[in-house]
Amino acid sequence: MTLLTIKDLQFSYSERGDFTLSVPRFELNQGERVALIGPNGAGKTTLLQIISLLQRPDKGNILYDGGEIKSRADILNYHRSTAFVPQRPSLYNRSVQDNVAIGLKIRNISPDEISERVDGMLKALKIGHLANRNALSISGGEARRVMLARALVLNPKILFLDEPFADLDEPVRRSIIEDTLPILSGSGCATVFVTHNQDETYQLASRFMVLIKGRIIQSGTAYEIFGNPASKEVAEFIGIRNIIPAEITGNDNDMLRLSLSDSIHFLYSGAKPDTNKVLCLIPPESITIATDPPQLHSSARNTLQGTIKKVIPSRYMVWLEIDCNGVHLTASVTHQSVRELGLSAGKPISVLIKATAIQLLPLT
Amino acid sequence: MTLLTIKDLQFSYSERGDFTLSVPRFELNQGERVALIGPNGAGKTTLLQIISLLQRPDKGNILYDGGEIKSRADILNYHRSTAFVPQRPSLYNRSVQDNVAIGLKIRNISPDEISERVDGMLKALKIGHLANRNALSISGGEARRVMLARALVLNPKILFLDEPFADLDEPVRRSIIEDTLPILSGSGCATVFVTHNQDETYQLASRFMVLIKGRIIQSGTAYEIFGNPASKEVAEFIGIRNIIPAEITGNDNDMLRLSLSDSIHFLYSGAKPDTNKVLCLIPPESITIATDPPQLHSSARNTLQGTIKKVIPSRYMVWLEIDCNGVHLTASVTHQSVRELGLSAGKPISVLIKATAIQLLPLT
Amino acid sequence: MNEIFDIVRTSLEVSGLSLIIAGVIGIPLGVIVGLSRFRGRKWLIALVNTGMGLPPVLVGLVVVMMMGRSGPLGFLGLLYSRTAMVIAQTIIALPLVTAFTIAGIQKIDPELIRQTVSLGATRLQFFRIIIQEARLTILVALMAGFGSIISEVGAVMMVGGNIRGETTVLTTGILQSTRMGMFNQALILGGVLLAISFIVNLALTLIQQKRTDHY
Amino acid sequence: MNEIFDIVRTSLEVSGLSLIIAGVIGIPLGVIVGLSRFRGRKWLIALVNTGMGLPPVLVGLVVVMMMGRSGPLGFLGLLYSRTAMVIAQTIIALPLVTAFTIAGIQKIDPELIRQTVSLGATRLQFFRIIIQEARLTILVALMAGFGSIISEVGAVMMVGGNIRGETTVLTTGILQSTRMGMFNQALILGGVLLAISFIVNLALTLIQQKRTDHY
Amino acid sequence: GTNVDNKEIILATTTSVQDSGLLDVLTDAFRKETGYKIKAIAVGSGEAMALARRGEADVLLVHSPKDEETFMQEGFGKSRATFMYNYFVIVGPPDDPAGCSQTASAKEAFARIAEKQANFISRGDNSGTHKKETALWKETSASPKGKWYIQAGVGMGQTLLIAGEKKAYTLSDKGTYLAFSAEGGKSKLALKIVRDGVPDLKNNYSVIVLNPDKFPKINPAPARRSWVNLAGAQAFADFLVSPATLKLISEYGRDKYGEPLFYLMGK
Ligand SMILES: Nc1ncnc2c1ncn2[C@@H]1O[C@H](COP(=O)(O)OP(=O)(O)OP(=O)(O)O)[C@@H](O)[C@H]1O
Ligand SMILES: Nc1ncnc2c1ncn2[C@@H]1O[C@H](COP(=O)(O)OP(=O)(O)OP(=O)(O)O)[C@@H](O)[C@H]1O
Ligand SMILES: [Mg+2]
Ligand SMILES: [Mg+2]
Repeated sequence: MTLLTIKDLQFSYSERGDFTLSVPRFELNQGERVALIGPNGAGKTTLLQIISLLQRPDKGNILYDGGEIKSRADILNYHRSTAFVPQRPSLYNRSVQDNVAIGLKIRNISPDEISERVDGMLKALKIGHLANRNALSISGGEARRVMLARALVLNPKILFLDEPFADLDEPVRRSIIEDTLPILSGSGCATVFVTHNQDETYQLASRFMVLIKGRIIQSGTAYEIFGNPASKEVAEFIGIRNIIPAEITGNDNDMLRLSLSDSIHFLYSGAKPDTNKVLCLIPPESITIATDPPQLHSSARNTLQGTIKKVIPSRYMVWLEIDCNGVHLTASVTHQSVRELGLSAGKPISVLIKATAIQLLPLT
Repeated sequence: MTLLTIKDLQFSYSERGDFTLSVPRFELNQGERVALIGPNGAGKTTLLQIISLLQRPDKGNILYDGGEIKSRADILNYHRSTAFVPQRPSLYNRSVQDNVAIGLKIRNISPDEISERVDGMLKALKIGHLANRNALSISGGEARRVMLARALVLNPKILFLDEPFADLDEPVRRSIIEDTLPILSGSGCATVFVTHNQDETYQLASRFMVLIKGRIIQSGTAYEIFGNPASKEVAEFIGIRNIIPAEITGNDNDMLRLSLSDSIHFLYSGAKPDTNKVLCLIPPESITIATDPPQLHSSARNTLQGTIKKVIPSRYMVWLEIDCNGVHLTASVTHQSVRELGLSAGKPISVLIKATAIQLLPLT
Repeated sequence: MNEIFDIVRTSLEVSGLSLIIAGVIGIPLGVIVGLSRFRGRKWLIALVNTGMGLPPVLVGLVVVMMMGRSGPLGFLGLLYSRTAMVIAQTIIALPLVTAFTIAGIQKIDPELIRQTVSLGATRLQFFRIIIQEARLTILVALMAGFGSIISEVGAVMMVGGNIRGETTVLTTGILQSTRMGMFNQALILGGVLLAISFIVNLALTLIQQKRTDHY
Repeated sequence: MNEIFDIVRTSLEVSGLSLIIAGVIGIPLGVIVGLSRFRGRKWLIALVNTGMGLPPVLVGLVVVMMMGRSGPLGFLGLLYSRTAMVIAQTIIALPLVTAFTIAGIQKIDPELIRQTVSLGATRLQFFRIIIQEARLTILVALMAGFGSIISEVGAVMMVGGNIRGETTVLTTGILQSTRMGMFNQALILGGVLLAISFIVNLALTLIQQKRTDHY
Repeated sequence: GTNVDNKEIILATTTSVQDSGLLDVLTDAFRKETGYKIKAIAVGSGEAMALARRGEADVLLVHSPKDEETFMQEGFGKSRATFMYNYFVIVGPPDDPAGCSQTASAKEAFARIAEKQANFISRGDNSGTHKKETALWKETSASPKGKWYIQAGVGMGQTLLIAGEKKAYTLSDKGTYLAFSAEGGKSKLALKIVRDGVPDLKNNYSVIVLNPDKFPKINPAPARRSWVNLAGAQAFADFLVSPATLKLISEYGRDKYGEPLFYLMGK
C-alpha cells in the first residue's frame, strides 16, 4: 500500500542559485526500506527534510495515506505519524530519559505507559544506564542512540533517518540494522534512510535511490544499482573502482569484443550500446585472481596477465591493485585467498573477469 | 622516533564517579597511524582530547619531543605542532575559506601563502566551489571536509582525528584514506584516529588500541587484534560474531578436542588454556561453506553439517546465519560463492572451520 | 526602619508585578518573533531593540498624558497610583524581556527546533518546549528586566508621584533623600536596593550556572 | 533648533564615548568570565548581573561623592563636566555589556572553543576569534548598553548638573522642559531621542539579522 | 587669596529660578560682563545647601530663610544677601471647597484646608517651598496629618499636576504655576490660584557666597588654597545686586505674563 506520494517537487535555498532539488515523483510503500544515497551535497538531507515536512518546498504536492497534505491539522497528523532522526544529533538540555519521552508526552500518552516504553527502548539501545544523565554531556555515539530511541519509541508509520548509524559502535549498529529495523518494517513501518556506509545500505534497503546534484539519477534494487549503475557518476559514487575507457572492436560468438588497449581485449555478453566508444565498468568483486599457471574458471571468460601493485587489507576482504600491461584494475578478494594464494605486491597473477559482470556505458 | 609519551594518565568527569579514564602508558612514534577503537562511551573522545591538550587530566605527564609539557608556551607550541578534528564538526560563522585559513592566520603565515595553501587544500577535498559560502549553511559531509581541510592544511606533526570520515561520501573517503593520510604519514606525521568503521581502521592503522570502559584492554596490529582478541568484550566489540561456550574434553593428535554441544566437537591447534570451560571464538571470515557432499578442504579440519537460516547480503560479501544442530554460527562469504554454490535460506550445507582460526578464551 | 520596610515592599510588589506581566507578554512574543519568518520582522526586531532604549522619562510622560484626567484614560483615575507605576514599568521591561528572549531563541540550534516540529508538537507544546530549552537566556532576560525596573526612577516618579507611604519606592526614595541633602539615607536605601538585586541575581545565577556547567 | 542639535551632539558624544569604554572593558571581561572556570565565578556573575540593576541615581550619588571637591578624586575638579557624565554612564553600561557578553559567550559551542585552542591561538588571538564569533550577541549587548545610557537621566543629572550648552543631554533636557511646563518641547526631544535610538538599533539589527539568516 | 584665573563658578540654585528662565538671562549677562562662566546646578534649596556644606558649590541662590540662617550661623557662608522676592501662591480646585479665596492670609487659608480636611499636596522634600509650607502649618498650629495630607516627594511642576489630578490644594511658587498653566495645552491644570499676594506668602531669594576657610584644600593642587572660587562667587553676588541686574530682574517676565515674576526687595 502506498503510504506517501511526492509529486513535482522543486526546492532551492533562497540565497543561492547553484543548487536545485527536483524530484518529479517519489512513492513510498508500507514496510519498505528506501535508501537515499548520493555524494556529499547532493541534497539528501534537504530531500529528507522536505518529505518529512520540515522544510517547505518551492513547489510540489505531498500525499499521505492517499490524501493531500494541506491544512495545519494534516501537517500535525503527519508529524505525529512519522519520526525523523537528523544527521546531527540535537538533544534537549534535559535528562536522557526526558529526551526520549518527549515525543510520547507530546502525544499525551499516559505517564505509566511513557515510562514503560521509554525504559524498554533505552534498554534495547543499551543506554539504560544513562537515563538520568543530562543529554548534553554524553558521548557522540550515546547521543546518536538517544536520537534513535526518541524516534523509535514512537512506533512511527514512516521513519526518516539521516545518517543514523554514523557514530554507533559495531555491535549496536548491527543489532539495529539486523533486528530493530527489520522488526519495525515487518509491522508495516516504512523507512527512508540516508547513509554513506555501503554495507549498511546494502543490508537494509529494499530499494535504492541515487541522488546526484539534486536529481534522482537512478533507483532500483541493490542488484540493479551496484550491478548496473546508470551513469559514470553513479558508478564512481558507489565505488565501482574500475571505470576504463574502451572501444568495441568486433564480435565473437554473440559476444562483443572490447579493446581496452592495443593488447587487452575483453569479451562482453550484454547488449550493444549505441556508440563504439564506451566506458567499461568492472566491479572489483567480480574479478577473480589466480596464480600462474592460469587455471581457467568456468564462468570467468576473460583472462589477463598482470602484476599486483598493492595489497590493501580491509576488515572482511582485501583490495588488490593490479597492473595489467598499463591497464589498472582493482579487485576485491578474501583474506583467505590472499593467504592461500600467497598474494603480495610484485607477484605476477592472472586476472579473470566474468563477461556478464562487465557493464558498458556510452562515453559522452 | 617517539614523538609523544603519556604516562600515568588519570581522568574523570568531575560530576560523575562511574567513568574513569586510566592510561598507564602510551607512546606515539613519527609516521605511525594509531587507531583508537572501542564501544560508545568508552572514553575515546575524552582520551583524544586529553592527549591533544584540550582537556586537563586529573593526573599524568605528557612528553612531546622528549620534553615534558609544562608551561603555557609548551602548550602553545604543542597546539601549533598538532591538529585536532573533533567528532562533531564545529565551524566558525565565516566563509568556508576563512574557516580553513584560520589556523594558518594564527600562525602568522603570509596572506599569499595562506591563500595558496587553502586553495590547494579545498581543491584536494573537492570543496573548492564552497570557498565563499558561509560555513554554517553547508551539508554535513561538506562541513566534515572543511574540518579536515582546516586540520590538514596545517601540515601538523601529529594529527588527532575523532571520527573524521563519518559523513563523507565513498570516493572522498577513499581518496583521504588511500592517498592523503598515507602521504602525510610518509612525511613523518603521526596520526591518532578514532572510527567505528572497521574497514577504515583496518586500512589505515599501523597499530590498534582497544579502549573499553576507560581502559586500554589490548593493543597491537590488525592481525593481533582481530585474530586474537584479548577478551570477550574485545571480541564482541570487533564483531567476532561467533562466541560460543565450549568445553575441552580431550586430546587428538596434539590437538585439543572442544565440545560445543553433545554432538558437536572441534579440533583446536593452539595452546591449552588454564581452564577446561572456555569461550570459543570463530571469526566469520574463517568459516568456509561447502555444498553437499562435503568436500574436505586441506586447511579446514573441522566439518559440521548445518542449514542456512538467513542470507544477509552486504556490499562486498554476504553474511550467512547457519544453524548446526543448535549451535548458531555466522559466516561471511563472497557474493560469488553465494551465486556459484546457490546458497539460500533453508539449504543444507557443510561448514568447514580451520583449526588454527579458532581462538579460546577462558570462561570467567 | 518600618518606613524602609514599606518602601522595599512597594518596590518589590510594583516591580515584581510588572516583571510578571512583561514576562507573560514578552516571552511568548520573543519566541514568536525569534522563530517565525515574516515580512517586516527585521523592523519589528529593531523596534523592540529600540524599546530597550525607551527613555523611562518619556514613558512616564506618555503614561501621564494618557492616564491624566484630561487624557483618554483619565476616567479610570489611576494616575499617581501603584497601578500606573506597574503600567509604566511593564512598558519599560517589556522590550528588554522580549529582545533578550528573541536573542536567546535565535541561539537555539535550528536542528532542535526542526526536531520539535517533527515530534508533532502543537503550537502550544512547541512554545512550552522551546521556552524550556531557552530557559537560561530567559532567566537572564528576566534578570535584566528586573534590574532595569527596580532601579528605574524617572517613570515611577512621574506616574507614581512618589507619594509617601503609597507610591514611594526605593529609587524615588533615594532621589528624594538626595534632594533633601540626606546623602547618608540615600546611600542606605541604595544599599538595600543593591542587596535585594544581588540576592535575586545570585539565586537566579546559581540556578542558571548550575545547569550550564553540564554542558 | 540649534540648541536641540547641540543637545543631541552632547548626548551622542557622552553616551557614545561611555559605550566605547564600557565595550573595551566589558567585552574582554565578559569573555574571560564566560570562558574560565575559577572559584567565585558564580558570585562574580551574580555581581555583574546585579550591576545591571544598579540604580543610576545611586551611581550618580557615588560619583558625586567621589568626584566632588571633598571627595577623594575631587582634586581633578571633574564634577559637573562631561567627563563625569562619561564616568557615570560607563559604570551604568559596563555591567550590561559584560553580562550579555557572558551570556553570549556561554552560548558558543564548547567544541568551537576547544577547536580555537587546538588551532594554537595565543590568548590574544583566542579573544579576537571568540569575540568575532559572538559578534551578534555582543552587538545586542552594545545595543542594550547604548539604550540604557542614552535614555538614562538620574545619573547624568546629578553628575553633569544639566548645565545648559554643556552638560544638557536629551534626557535631562526632557526633564527640564517638563519641569518648565514645556510639554511640547519635551515631546520633541523625546521624539528625537527615540529616533536616534531607532536608527542606531535598526542599523545594528539589520547587520545582525543579515548574518543570522544564513544559519 | 583665591585664584583670579579660575573663570568657573559653580552655582547651586533652586530649580524655580532656573525653570522660570531668569537664571539663563542672568548668567549670560554676568558672563558678558565679567568673563566668568557659571555652572548652574539646579536642585532644591535643601540639596543646594547640602551640596554647599560639602563644598561642592561656590555660591548659592536659595529661598529657605530659616535654613539659610542656620547655614550662616554654622559658618558655611561668608556673606548672604536677600535681593529679590516673589510670592508663593496657594492653588486649589476651581470650586475652592475649603473657601481659601475668602481668607486674608495664607495662615488662615491653611487653617481652613486643615479644618475641611481638603486634599493638600505637600512637596515633602525640604525644598524652599516645602520649608515655607512647614512654616505656615506651624503658624496655624493645625497638624497636617491624615489621608487628606498627601506628601509627594516630587518637583514643583509635578506637584501641581498631582494636585490637579487629586483635586487638591498646594503651595506653589508663582513662576512654576504660571508656566504650567500657560503651556498647559495638553495637561491643562484643573487648578486656580485661591490665595495670592498676601504678606505671609512672600518668597525671599538670597545669594550666599561660600566661606572658603571652611573648605581648605586637602589634596595639594596647583594655584588654589581653597576649593571655593571666592573671587568669582563674590563677583556674582555683587553682580546680582548691581542696579543694572536688579532692573533686569524686575522686568523679567513682564512681556510674557503681563507682570514680573520677581520683585526687588523693599519694593
Ligand atoms: N561533558 C561530559 N560530562 C560528563 N560526562 C561525559 C561528558 N562527555 C562524555 N562523558 C561520558 O564520558 C564517557 C566517555 O565519553 P567519550 O565521549 O570519551 O566516549 P567515546 O569513546 O568517544 O564514545 P563515542 O564512540 O560514543 O564517541 C561516557 O560515559 C560519556 O557519557
Ligand atoms: N541551510 C542551507 N542554506 C543554503 N544552502 C544549503 C543549506 N544546507 C545545505 N545547503 C546546500 O544544499 C546542497 C544540499 O545539501 P544537503 O545537506 O541536502 O546535502 P546532503 O546530500 O545531505 O549532503 P551530505 O552527504 O554532506 O550530508 C549542498 O550544496 C549544500 O551546500
Ligand atoms: Mg546530509
Ligand atoms: Mg567520541
